[in-house]
Amino acid sequence: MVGTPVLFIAIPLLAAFLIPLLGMIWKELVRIVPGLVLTYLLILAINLLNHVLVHGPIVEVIAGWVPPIGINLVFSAFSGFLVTLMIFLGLLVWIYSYRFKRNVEYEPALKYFLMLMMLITGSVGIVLTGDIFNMFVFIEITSISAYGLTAFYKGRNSAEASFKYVMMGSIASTFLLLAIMIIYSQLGTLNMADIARKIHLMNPTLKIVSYIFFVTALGIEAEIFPLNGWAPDAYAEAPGPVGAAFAGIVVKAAVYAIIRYTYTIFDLSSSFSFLIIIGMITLIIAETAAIRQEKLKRMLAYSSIGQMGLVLVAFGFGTKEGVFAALFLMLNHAIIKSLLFFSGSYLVYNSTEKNIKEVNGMSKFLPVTSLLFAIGAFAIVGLPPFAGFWSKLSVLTAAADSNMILIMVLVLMVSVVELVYYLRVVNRIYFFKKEADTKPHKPTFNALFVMLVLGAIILLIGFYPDAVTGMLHKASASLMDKGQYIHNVLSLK
Amino acid sequence: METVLMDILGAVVTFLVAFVVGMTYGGLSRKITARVQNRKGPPWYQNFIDAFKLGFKKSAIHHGVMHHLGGAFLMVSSVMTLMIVPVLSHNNWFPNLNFQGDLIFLLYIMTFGPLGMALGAGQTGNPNSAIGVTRGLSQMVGFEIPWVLALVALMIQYHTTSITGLMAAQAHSGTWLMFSSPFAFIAAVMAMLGMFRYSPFDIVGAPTELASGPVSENGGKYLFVMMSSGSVFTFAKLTLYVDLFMGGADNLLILLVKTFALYLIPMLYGMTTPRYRTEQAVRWFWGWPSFFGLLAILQAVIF
Amino acid sequence: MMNDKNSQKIVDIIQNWARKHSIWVLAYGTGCGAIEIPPTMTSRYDAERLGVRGAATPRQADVLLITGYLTVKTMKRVIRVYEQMQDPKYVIGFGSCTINGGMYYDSYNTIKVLDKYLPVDVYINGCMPRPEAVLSGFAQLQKRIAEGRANGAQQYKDNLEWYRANQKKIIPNWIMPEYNW
Amino acid sequence: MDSTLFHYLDYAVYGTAILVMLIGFYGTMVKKSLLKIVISLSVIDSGLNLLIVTIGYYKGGTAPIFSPGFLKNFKDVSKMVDPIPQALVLTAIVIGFGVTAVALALVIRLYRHHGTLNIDEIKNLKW
Amino acid sequence: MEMIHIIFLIFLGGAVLTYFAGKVSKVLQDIFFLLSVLVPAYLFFANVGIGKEVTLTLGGITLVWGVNHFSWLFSLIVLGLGSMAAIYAIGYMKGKERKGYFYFNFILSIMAMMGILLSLDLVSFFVFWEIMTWSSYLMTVYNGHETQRIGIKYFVFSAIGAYAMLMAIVIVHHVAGSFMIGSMINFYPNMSLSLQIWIPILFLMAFGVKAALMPLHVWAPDAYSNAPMAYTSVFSGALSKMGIYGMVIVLVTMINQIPQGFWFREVIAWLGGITAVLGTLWAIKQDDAKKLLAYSSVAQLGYIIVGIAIGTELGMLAGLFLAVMHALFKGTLFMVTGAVEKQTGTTNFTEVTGLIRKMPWTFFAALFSIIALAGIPPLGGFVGKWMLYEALITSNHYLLVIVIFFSSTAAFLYCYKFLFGFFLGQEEKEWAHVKEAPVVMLVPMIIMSVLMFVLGTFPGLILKPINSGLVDLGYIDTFKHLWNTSIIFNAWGDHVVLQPILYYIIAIFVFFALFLTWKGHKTTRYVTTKDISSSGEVPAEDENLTFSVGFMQPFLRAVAPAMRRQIDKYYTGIADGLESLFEFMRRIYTGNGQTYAVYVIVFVVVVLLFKSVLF
Repeated sequence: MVGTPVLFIAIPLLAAFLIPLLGMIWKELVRIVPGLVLTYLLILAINLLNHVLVHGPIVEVIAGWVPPIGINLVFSAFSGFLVTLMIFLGLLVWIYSYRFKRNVEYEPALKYFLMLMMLITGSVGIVLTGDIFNMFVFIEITSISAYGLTAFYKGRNSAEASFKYVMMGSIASTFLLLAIMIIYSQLGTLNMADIARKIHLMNPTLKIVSYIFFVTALGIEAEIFPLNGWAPDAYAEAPGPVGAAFAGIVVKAAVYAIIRYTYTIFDLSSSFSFLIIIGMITLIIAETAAIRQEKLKRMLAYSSIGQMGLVLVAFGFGTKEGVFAALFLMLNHAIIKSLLFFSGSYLVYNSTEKNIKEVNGMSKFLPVTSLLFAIGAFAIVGLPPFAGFWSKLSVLTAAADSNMILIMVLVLMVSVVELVYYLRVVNRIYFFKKEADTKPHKPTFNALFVMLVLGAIILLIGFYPDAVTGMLHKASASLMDKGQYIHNVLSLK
Repeated sequence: METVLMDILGAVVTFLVAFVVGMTYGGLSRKITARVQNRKGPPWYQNFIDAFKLGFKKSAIHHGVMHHLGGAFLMVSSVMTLMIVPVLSHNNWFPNLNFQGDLIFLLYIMTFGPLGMALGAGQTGNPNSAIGVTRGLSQMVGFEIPWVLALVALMIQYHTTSITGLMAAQAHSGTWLMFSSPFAFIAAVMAMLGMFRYSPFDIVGAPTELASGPVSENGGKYLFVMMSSGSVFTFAKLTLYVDLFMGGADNLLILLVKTFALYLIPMLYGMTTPRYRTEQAVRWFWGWPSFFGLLAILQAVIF
Repeated sequence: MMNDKNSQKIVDIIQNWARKHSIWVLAYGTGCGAIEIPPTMTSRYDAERLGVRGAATPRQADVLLITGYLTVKTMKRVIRVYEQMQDPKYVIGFGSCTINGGMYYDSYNTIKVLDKYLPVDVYINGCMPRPEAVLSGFAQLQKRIAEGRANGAQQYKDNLEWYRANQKKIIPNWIMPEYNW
Repeated sequence: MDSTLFHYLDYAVYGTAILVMLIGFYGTMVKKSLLKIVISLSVIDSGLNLLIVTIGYYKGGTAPIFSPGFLKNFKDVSKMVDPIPQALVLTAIVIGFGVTAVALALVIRLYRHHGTLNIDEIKNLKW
Repeated sequence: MEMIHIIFLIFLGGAVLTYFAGKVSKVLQDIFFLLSVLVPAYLFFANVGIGKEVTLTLGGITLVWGVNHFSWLFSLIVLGLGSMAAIYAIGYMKGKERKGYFYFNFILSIMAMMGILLSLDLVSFFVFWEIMTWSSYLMTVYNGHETQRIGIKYFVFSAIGAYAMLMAIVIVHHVAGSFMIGSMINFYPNMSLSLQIWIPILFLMAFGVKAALMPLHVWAPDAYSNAPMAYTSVFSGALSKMGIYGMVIVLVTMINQIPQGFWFREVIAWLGGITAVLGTLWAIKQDDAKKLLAYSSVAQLGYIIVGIAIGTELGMLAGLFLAVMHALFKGTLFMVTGAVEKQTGTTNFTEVTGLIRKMPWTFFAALFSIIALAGIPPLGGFVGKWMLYEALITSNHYLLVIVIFFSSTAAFLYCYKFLFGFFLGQEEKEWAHVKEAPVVMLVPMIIMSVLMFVLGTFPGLILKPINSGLVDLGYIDTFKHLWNTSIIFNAWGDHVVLQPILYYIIAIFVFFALFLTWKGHKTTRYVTTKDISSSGEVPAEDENLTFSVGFMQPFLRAVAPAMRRQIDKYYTGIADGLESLFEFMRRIYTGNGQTYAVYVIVFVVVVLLFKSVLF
């Protein structure tokens, strides 16, 4: 045993609450400690993931209560992969936002990193936990810190965005609790594995109702179409790195939850096609909304929503290839969209409106940032030889293997739309004349480092997808194997 | 060596014959036109005099190397056409290049000259020349359509694209193609009206409007070469028509009769019709002539 | 064997015969005389039987026909046209106006004696000369060509300075480009 | 106590909880004032908590509290209501409190920024 | 490490190195650039044997690269033209901004094209296809602001095509279980009928876009005319041939196998014919050399498509020969345009005139390419045209032959317009200072002109590799019955013997040229273009007498009805409509938090109501 999954929750949570105290000792500690914590967690996660990939999942029991009564954490290849990804992105977000804008001052930095750590705690918790109510708690932790981060800037309309988020989030938690209660009242257990074992005993109607409630609740976090009203606003108004964190961490956790419910807990065969339908609608609406955006971060937000829709579609195939494709998409999306948010927020650094036209001609002033944004744009559209291509190829292969021609056509048509709006931005960066009143801001060293790392990863995956595909295959296998999951959890003594 | 010399000799003799005949036809055309207009007209050899006079001009100007060589380009196409077209059938005197090119080659080599000439005209810098060239080229696009339709009809009828092949086919079947595929003949003759640039298709070099168009900067020896080229080309084209539609000719006399008969058509048609504008001319060619060409193809496909 | 001189003579005779029978006319319709050209060329008088034929541009023409009075303004163009013609070339003065000014003898802006400005080979008198007179003028020119006496162009070349001086005297703003001759 | 009446009362509790929730939803969707919306959210929470507790309850149950001598009477164990929903509700109440606090803080900021509490006028972010 | 891998590494490394070398020294950059194009070209032709295959496994997919005779032929076009254009680009790009960008994309394009040709599996084919697309897209928008709409149009069309291909690829992978092109071809006869029809259509969409097949051609004129000319010669000359390459493979290996193939081939051939006509007509209308050549490229690609679509041996030979010739002459013509642009700063016919005496070598190259383009003997274009006509006639496409003939006759109009517009006409004072292009730009043009001449007389030199390629594709050996080194035959046995014809042409031309020069050479003098017979008027030195506005007006009036409708307009309409729709769609996000809450409730209610349908 190289470490225990509980550390992923305990340490950042502890760090989050210790940060104010440490800040009293030395103000800089507020910024340093999260980084140290995340670095440690990343090493731990990679170690554990290596272990898990070889030896099978680790199931951790908390407080000595054995499942199904106690709460347990599951670090399987699937959840471990996501945890590693989230912590990696969290680390990058930390490096990037080390002294980002208002973070230079002590007070905001304290709040920022506190909430960031809680965000990561919550998201990691969602992925790791094996208990549905525990998941509810983690979702609320994530949400509340996300509300805070959204409202981080005082000057903008961030309060408005945050308030919308709060409204939606409250409704989400209501439905989540309702769903949990329906299951509990029917089966008398809250443990995922246990529920999964007993789910066939449930009243079919109530099963469907509770599934719908789950999807609604989690769909609000996962930005599914009619439920994602908060998303563009929050992405646009939150600080740039937080946008990356939303796209890379929060949404991933929510999608994980949906997938966990769909694949492991519930045994509704038609839930897959339901996923495809809502995913497809999300994809189409979001991408078409993105093309006419005037604000850069809003555009990225819609694109993010669209990508999540595509992920759901890929999960909806219900095949191993589909899961593999979806995981690959999630990985690529996390990396590429983070890069886009990171570089994008420097392209419109000094602007309040964040209008797309303010990136005009930035390539002269910010050559590296612009190049990385362009690489990110090309990658997310799925142009080879960048990372996005392989995930798109795997999605389409999975679709073809499931005989879903119409889905392929729609996905590809939407890709064209996506291509257009990304190209427009890239063209603006490179070929338009600078607007008179924009003031370019050179990225700081740490931000540049983060972007370069992400760019390098994009190229690495693009040229050598084998770097990740092995892991992804194992992760998808671990998700598909429901019986093994139940066995792993419930055989604990 | 001897064959090469014979080839050269044959080519030169053919050229001379074509030159003389073409010039004479030109003179006759002027004479006949004059008679139609109730004039006495110049003597039949007037074209020779004009040509020689131009050749005897003492000085000449040119506007550059393309202008200088324009006549040579024109000559290449005229003489090459003459070389490809079998002048006399069943006759080994002037074989020239008869068996080495076919109708499609001929179509293209025929455009070589006008284009080279157009380049020369272009270099003069005279706007009239350029305008004339554009008109000429446009008109060419016009009449090529019925002409090619007719030719394709012939080709598919006899499954050959070579002129000698078509002549052999006529000799074999015993009828002239103008009777066995009349529509093709009509289309081709209508195209010929444009090819000869007599009225009503003479807007290319409208003398008062364009100051003779493409040739407006040419005088003296340049005009001489162009005139000769025109004469040779006239003969070559007439011979081609005779070969294609009238079964060729066994000796020079029959050739002269047949060619002159053909030559009368554009000449007499021109006397009775006023000039077309370019787009009218082009549309005219894409009207009835092309319709007849399509009929010809239909006939060739069906029968 | 003929010597060079004799052979040159024979060539000259042939050349002059060809020139004589092929007269391409650039009718410069300067004045009222232009109206007499069409009847000359058409059916009734049919100048073409003499080999006379219109030319469209000076490059192709042999004969410059100054039909009538010549204003100062037109003079410039006429000189230019004449100089653009190719050797051998001839000038026919057409009507009294080109001889002595005719009825414009006291006009302030017509030239009176064409010969001072351009080397006239043949004058056709009359106001206007009838087509018959024109034909006779052509016949006269033919005769001179055949005899080798129609050498106005040579004369012009030889006495260019004199002609230029006369021309410049009458044309106040001489903006003819240098490439003319 | 009449058992049928008690039976209906049982349903009545469910009904009340759901009714409270529906009132909350109604307020969220219809009321224009930010404060009323926040209150409505709280109302939904209350209704939901009530519902959850009700699910855990059954007729004649006792509080699920271990006390000394509790195990002596084994019958009491089965009489105890399910403790888990109550625990959950406690958590949910705490979370609801947190969310409401955040929401109210945002309302204050919105009011300062926009000078109004009408949600229809707070639409700077759209499309 | 196999040689093919090394070649790709050199390309890739060279591209990056060249880009960064520009930060050190411009000369170094030029040298790196030349080396990274020329060295792989040399290595390819010297060291890569035909029939060699190398494999590479990536992401669980086996990528196989190898050469066969057919792809070798296209490699010849790509690397040959690429090398020439690379040398030319050194001169063309001198003193221009964003050199590194240009060089980088240039090398990547060449690499991508080579990759397409060498790919034996569909994934690497697609990968290289996309790299080619975006690198050429980046070139299209090289000129900045104004070109972005054009670039996006190009990219959108390419993307639609490429995604169609991607769909076909994954479907093939699904049914055939492999990404190999070979297994796709082998499995094709076993596919269901609908797949048999749809797979080629999807592939042809991709290839049709690149080959500018109507109605997918609308991007081409703009894209060709807006890329830097040094690149456009590759863009039009070689890159479009990738579409042809793909088309040939699809046509031969798939469409010919099924009974419905006849209709496919007819439709494609007719589309090619219409493309040729429309391209020609629009080319005539253009006043800008780049646009003219761009439309002409579209038209020429139409001929090539006709040739390969009718699919007889002669048709194939004609199409591929024309493809090679098109690379040569259109490459040269774009280079000529680039040279003129570099020396004068504009490519508009209404502005530039009379450069013949200032840029004689450029004119020479232009003249040769135009003669080749027009298909006039004795240059190579004629051979291609001849074979195309013969193929059409012998395969009973009588009306198509008229269509093609019309467009190639009408092509004379724009051919003349091009030469006249730049080189002939009045020599204006404005352009008196213009100098001949630098040697480094001239050399490639002259080399290619000479090649056109050689191929016109000895087409066998290039027909031989074409023949080997066709044999690879399953055609029978055409040597001796369709062509000889200097003789071309048609299927009925008629033939053209090119060598004596060339001798005759040269002899006649030289004789009359000498005659014109020798006779009266003492009294023949040169006069400037101001000394023209303009009714006696004296044109002033700075007076513009050039006839260049509304140049082919009479002809355009005659064909006006055919040009009234523009496909481009329809596409623009569709795009605008879609954008309005999207504008409408995004209003779903009203900005009112309450509305979003309502959406949630509505979603829940709707899903609950329809749960029996959904679940």
